Amino acid sequence: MCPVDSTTELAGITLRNPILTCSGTYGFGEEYTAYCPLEALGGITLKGITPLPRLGNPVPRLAETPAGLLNAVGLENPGLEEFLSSYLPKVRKLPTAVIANISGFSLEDYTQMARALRRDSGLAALEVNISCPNVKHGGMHFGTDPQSAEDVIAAVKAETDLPIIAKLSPNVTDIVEMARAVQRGGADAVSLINTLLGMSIDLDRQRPVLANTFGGLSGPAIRPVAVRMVWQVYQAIDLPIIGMGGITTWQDAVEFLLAGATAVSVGTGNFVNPQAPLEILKGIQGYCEKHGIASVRELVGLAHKS
Amino acid sequence: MCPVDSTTELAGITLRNPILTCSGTYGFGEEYTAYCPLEALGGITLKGITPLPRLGNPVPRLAETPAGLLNAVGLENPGLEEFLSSYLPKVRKLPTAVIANISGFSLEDYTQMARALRRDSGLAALEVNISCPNVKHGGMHFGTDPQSAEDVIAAVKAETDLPIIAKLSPNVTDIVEMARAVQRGGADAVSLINTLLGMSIDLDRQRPVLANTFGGLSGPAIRPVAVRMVWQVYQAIDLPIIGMGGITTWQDAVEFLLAGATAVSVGTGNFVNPQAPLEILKGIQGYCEKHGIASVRELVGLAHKS
Amino acid sequence: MLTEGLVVVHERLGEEAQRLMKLVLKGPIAKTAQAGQFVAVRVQDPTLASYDPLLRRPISLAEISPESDEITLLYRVVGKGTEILARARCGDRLSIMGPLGRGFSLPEDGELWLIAGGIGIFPLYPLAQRALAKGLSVRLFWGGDNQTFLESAGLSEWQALGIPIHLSTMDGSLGQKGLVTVQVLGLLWEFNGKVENSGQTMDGKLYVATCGPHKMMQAVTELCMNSGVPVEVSLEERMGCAVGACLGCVCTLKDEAGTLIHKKVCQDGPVFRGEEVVWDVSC
Amino acid sequence: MLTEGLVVVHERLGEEAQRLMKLVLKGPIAKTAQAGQFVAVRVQDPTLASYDPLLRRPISLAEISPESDEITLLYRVVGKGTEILARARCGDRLSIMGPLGRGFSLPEDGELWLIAGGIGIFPLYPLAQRALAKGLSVRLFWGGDNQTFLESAGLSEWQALGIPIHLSTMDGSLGQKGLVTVQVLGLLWEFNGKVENSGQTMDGKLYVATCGPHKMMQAVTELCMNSGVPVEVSLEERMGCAVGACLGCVCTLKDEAGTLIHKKVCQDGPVFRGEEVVWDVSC
Ligand SMILES: Cc1cc2nc3c(=O)[nH]c(=O)nc-3n(C[C@H](O)[C@H](O)[C@H](O)COP(=O)(O)OP(=O)(O)OC[C@H]3O[C@@H](n4cnc5c(N)ncnc54)[C@H](O)[C@@H]3O)c2cc1C
Ligand SMILES: Cc1cc2nc3c(=O)[nH]c(=O)nc-3n(C[C@H](O)[C@H](O)[C@H](O)COP(=O)(O)OP(=O)(O)OC[C@H]3O[C@@H](n4cnc5c(N)ncnc54)[C@H](O)[C@@H]3O)c2cc1C
Ligand SMILES: Cc1cc2nc3c(=O)[nH]c(=O)nc-3n(C[C@H](O)[C@H](O)[C@H](O)COP(=O)(O)O)c2cc1C
Ligand SMILES: Cc1cc2nc3c(=O)[nH]c(=O)nc-3n(C[C@H](O)[C@H](O)[C@H](O)COP(=O)(O)O)c2cc1C
Ligand code: FES
Ligand code: FES
Repeated sequence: MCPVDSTTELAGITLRNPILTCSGTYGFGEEYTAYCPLEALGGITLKGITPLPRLGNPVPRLAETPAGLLNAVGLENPGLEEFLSSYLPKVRKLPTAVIANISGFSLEDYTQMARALRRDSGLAALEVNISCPNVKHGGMHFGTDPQSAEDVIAAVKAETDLPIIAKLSPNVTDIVEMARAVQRGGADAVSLINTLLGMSIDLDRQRPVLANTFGGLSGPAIRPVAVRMVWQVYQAIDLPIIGMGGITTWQDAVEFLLAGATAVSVGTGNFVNPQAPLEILKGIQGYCEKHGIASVRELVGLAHKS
Repeated sequence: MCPVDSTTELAGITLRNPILTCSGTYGFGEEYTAYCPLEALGGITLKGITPLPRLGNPVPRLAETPAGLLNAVGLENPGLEEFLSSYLPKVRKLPTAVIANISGFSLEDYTQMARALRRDSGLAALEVNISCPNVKHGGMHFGTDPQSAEDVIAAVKAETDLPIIAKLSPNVTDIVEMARAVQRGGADAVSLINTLLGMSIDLDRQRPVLANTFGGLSGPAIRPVAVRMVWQVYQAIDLPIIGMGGITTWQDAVEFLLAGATAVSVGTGNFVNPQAPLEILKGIQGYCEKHGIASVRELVGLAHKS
Repeated sequence: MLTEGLVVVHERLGEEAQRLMKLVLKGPIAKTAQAGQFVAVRVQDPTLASYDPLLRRPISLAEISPESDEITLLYRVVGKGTEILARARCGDRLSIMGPLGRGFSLPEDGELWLIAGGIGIFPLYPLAQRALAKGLSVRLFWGGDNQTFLESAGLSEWQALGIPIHLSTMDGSLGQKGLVTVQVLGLLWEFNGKVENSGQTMDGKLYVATCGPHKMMQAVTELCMNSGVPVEVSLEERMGCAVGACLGCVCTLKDEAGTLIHKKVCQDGPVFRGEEVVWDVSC
Repeated sequence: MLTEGLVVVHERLGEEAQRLMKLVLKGPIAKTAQAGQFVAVRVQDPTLASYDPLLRRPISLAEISPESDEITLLYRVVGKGTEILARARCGDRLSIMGPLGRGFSLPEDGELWLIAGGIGIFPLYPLAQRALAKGLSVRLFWGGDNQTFLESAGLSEWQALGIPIHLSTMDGSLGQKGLVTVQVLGLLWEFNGKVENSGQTMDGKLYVATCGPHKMMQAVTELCMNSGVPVEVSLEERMGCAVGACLGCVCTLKDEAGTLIHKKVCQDGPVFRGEEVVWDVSC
């Protein structure tokens, strides 16, 4: 039998394989190289950046929950300028596709970054994280209001020639409505899902564990919610989906592909097993072989059909 | 030191202690008696009923996920008439407070049941599960639209003299908005939370595990989301809250009390440990003793204050 | 009943690749258990607040020894839960709910045929023991993948009972090649013939108890119904509560009026009368 | 480096109620590890797909034996993760990331004072060993709850090093009653006096390495800064990735310009120069 074809295409980018890593869990690409060679990955997504540097939230920023992790890093990042001068020259040389992730608190935040991050930057795509509150509009979240989501994607799209991946928040009543909105805005792909809003309380201190009170829940605990959203969005719209949320083993990754994800992204799973992306790739290939499937692309959405 | 006072009050009902059991996980009150004496509980919530009998969904109805359980029982129940004739005479004699749980697919469904379930039924309260689709309004969910939620609670309130507990769905963008809506509708308390919508896929069959495709996610996995919603609603409105979602140990229960729940309800946790409610009660009392707290009522919302 | 079972034996059963385990637990439940009932085992140490895997696992009673207060569970390691269970060591304590459900009924007299597919054999052993103790004649039909499986899963213990045994394997490595139902069909004809010749009715004479894959039990039920032989089947379904409280484990039956109803495998079963089971359901 | 550590010793350390464990792992990382570095241990068998607890647990290297390819971890059972870790048996394999972070620096010459609070003693032992091997003079200050704790946590091993040891306990059951910092302060004065009398500057003479509760390390840092003694502290923070990728474990430092910056405890630490740490932060 021929080896399984692992290449895939996503929003016009050809990827070596469908395994990516999640923004915020993989630093700026160099932290995990001793554990997982970047050339084995389809691509990596960088930590989210904002126009200005941010120190983020006080610690504790992390709290473990059953099969889950709460984080409230608060978008600590070096800011756009420092990113362009100190980080970009390095990341553009990494031996894999590199996706930048941008976050903002106003429309201008996003457009400013999009203008600076174009094809000539060497990046493969721009992931637009719309889960932050829009401080100019009374804290209403870009990621929960369809019109704001559409606007921010359209504004970013107008400023850059890079493919745009809209990263959606799961903390909404109707994920399909949000996906339709970013499609209207011109997104080339969607990333599903960001973290679920959660919290935990320290019984000794009788206070929230996280200094920020609330945090984003990631990890295996949220996988069923993520798979459901991928399934729903796959049925409703035509954009390729990057599936994420609790992927730790190849079985988890195949679940997302069968549900309709074109690629999968490993986040918290790296913390558990820094070689998870490698093992996932091998496992997907083995699964294809076992089922007589020639290309990983054939797995996408298969559970809707059979 | 005096023994800790475990009694509490909720929507005008005095409860022996703040430990309840969740609708749909505790049958009609007799299934667990060999494991957990009902007289040790603050109360139990019965399986949700509908006006007509329902066979529910095909099997598989259950799928395990990391620290979670997906269920798609599909509201199997004997229907109102059979409930009144065969079940109510038994449950009203149970040695604990009994809360009925009603579900419907139209406003009339709810009002019909509310009319039949009044104080003279011997029930302590009526929990109104508004997480089902409203078939008369194109499948829009009562539980995700504030106006529908307010209307259904107001309609139920008008038909019965029992205290009304509105059980809210977590699958919404803004839980506080939903809580405010049911408060306007006249709810005497809110139950937080019902299950998160999720799914999982069987890699061998390449089809959803659940016959119904989607199911509700419960268990420890969802606890951080539930605690967060209790916290938010406690800050925003004045109604007492019944906290639920993943409670398995006394530590979990205390977390909910500190976040603002007046009572807690054990669901999936019973499956793991059928004596969980007993152990939780003991644990809460021990926690109070250790912290020099005279009454469990003092724990409610403490993490907001200290 | 919720009890702690003390692990007194925990060892591989037969060949390693079969992934079968034998677990003997000491505890009070042996006193009240019936053949065909099961327990819901918490696979992790109950003092650990670890919830992955979350649910208990249902396992049939494969031996019930009231004298020594021991029950035996035989199981195959198939996934996360049984994988973790397999690590329990002698001296550990496991949290057990049970005995649960309704087991096989024991006929008053006559002949009892046990028809097993694969590891469906496990709950039938205590039934055979009790039937023999009561003086019934017992006959076993057992199909499996191959000789290694049958030998690993306890063939010699069955042979020690001294009852007639009809084996089938898919690869023909032991007994007749093919499905166990073929052999059942053959003997059923023979038995029917004998009954007819003697002028007796079959009623009250032959009983069948079966456990194994769904399709097999369906075929056995059809054979039995065609011959008017009462048959009991042991169903399997994913379980949540294991006590009838969650409605997770329902099966579809036909009541006397022919109406489709749901019953709970955990509480009303796992053993049902074959003729009431609706085998091909979508509700 | 991701490796599997073979459990060769795993036993209780000292009195049972102290809940201390000693775990010796065989594997390649001993060759490259420095005192003050740590490993991130997956507490469950890495072949199990069980994700509660989810994260690895950071544990310091309490002994590093490159000759025998062994590392020793000493830890206290405090919660779910360490509870499960404590069940690993000889012959099991644990998944280990490490050596991680930046350890203590080893001065070229002079005197090294080690100041430990509670189980903060553990990472200091390999530092003492290496400092002694290099010919430095080493002195230990160690505070704990009581005599039982100190004896359980390895006092005799420290005594075997033949260095001066100053003990404090909260209940006075061994050494001086009270905080360890009181003794440090006393000796620091003495030392300052000696240095002044000899006309030498302290610079390049005395170094301090401290590990223990936050408040203790803060106090030690203040004492040292007042005396111009270079001090290194080992910080603790909840960790996600343990390799600098998630920004979960930051601490706040002041850079040369006095600007508040964040550094990662896992990658830039856990050991930092005391004077750069901002102890009371809310950002
Ligand atoms: C009443 C009853 C008695 C049983 N007696 C025995 C016994 O004596 N010996 C024995 O080896 N097994 C028995 N089983 C089956 C046993 O419960 C499952 O093999 C076990 O729960 C699998 O757990 P796991 O975590 O190892 O596998 P999982 O990872 O949960 O699942 C492994 C595979 O089994 C499937 N599966 C899991 N649970 C069930 C279920 N309840 N029904 C159908 N498919 C399922 C999953 O979809 C998956 O394909 C019995 C089941 C029931 C309901
Ligand atoms: C660099 C580093 C080195 C360490 N070296 C050692 C060592 O050599 N020996 C040792 O016994 N312990 C050491 N620790 C602490 C050890 O990591 C924790 O005790 C352990 O993670 C607790 O896990 P658990 O699941 O048992 O407890 P959990 O249930 O996770 O927590 C138990 C309690 O500890 C708190 N806690 C958990 N993790 C941390 C953390 N990272 N920082 C602060 N509080 C926390 C929790 O809030 C809770 O109150 C070290 C920590 C770090 C960061
Ligand atoms: C520590 C941490 C930091 C994160 N930071 C970001 C971020 O900066 N931008 C972003 O879009 N998502 C961020 N995320 C969300 C992840 O990219 C991912 O969507 C989520 O964690 C779900 O995947 P997982 O369960 O595999 O981790 C972060 C997640 C974690 C755990
Ligand atoms: C098997 C099952 C059946 C349920 N049925 C109902 C129901 O009929 N009505 C209802 O309001 N909630 C129902 N629920 C939701 C629970 O009452 C509870 O809100 C939810 O499971 C979260 O709590 P837990 O994590 O403790 O289980 C059901 C949950 C489960 C697991
Ligand atoms: S498993 Fe809950 S009703 Fe059977
Ligand atoms: S733990 Fe992730 S950066 Fe330190």
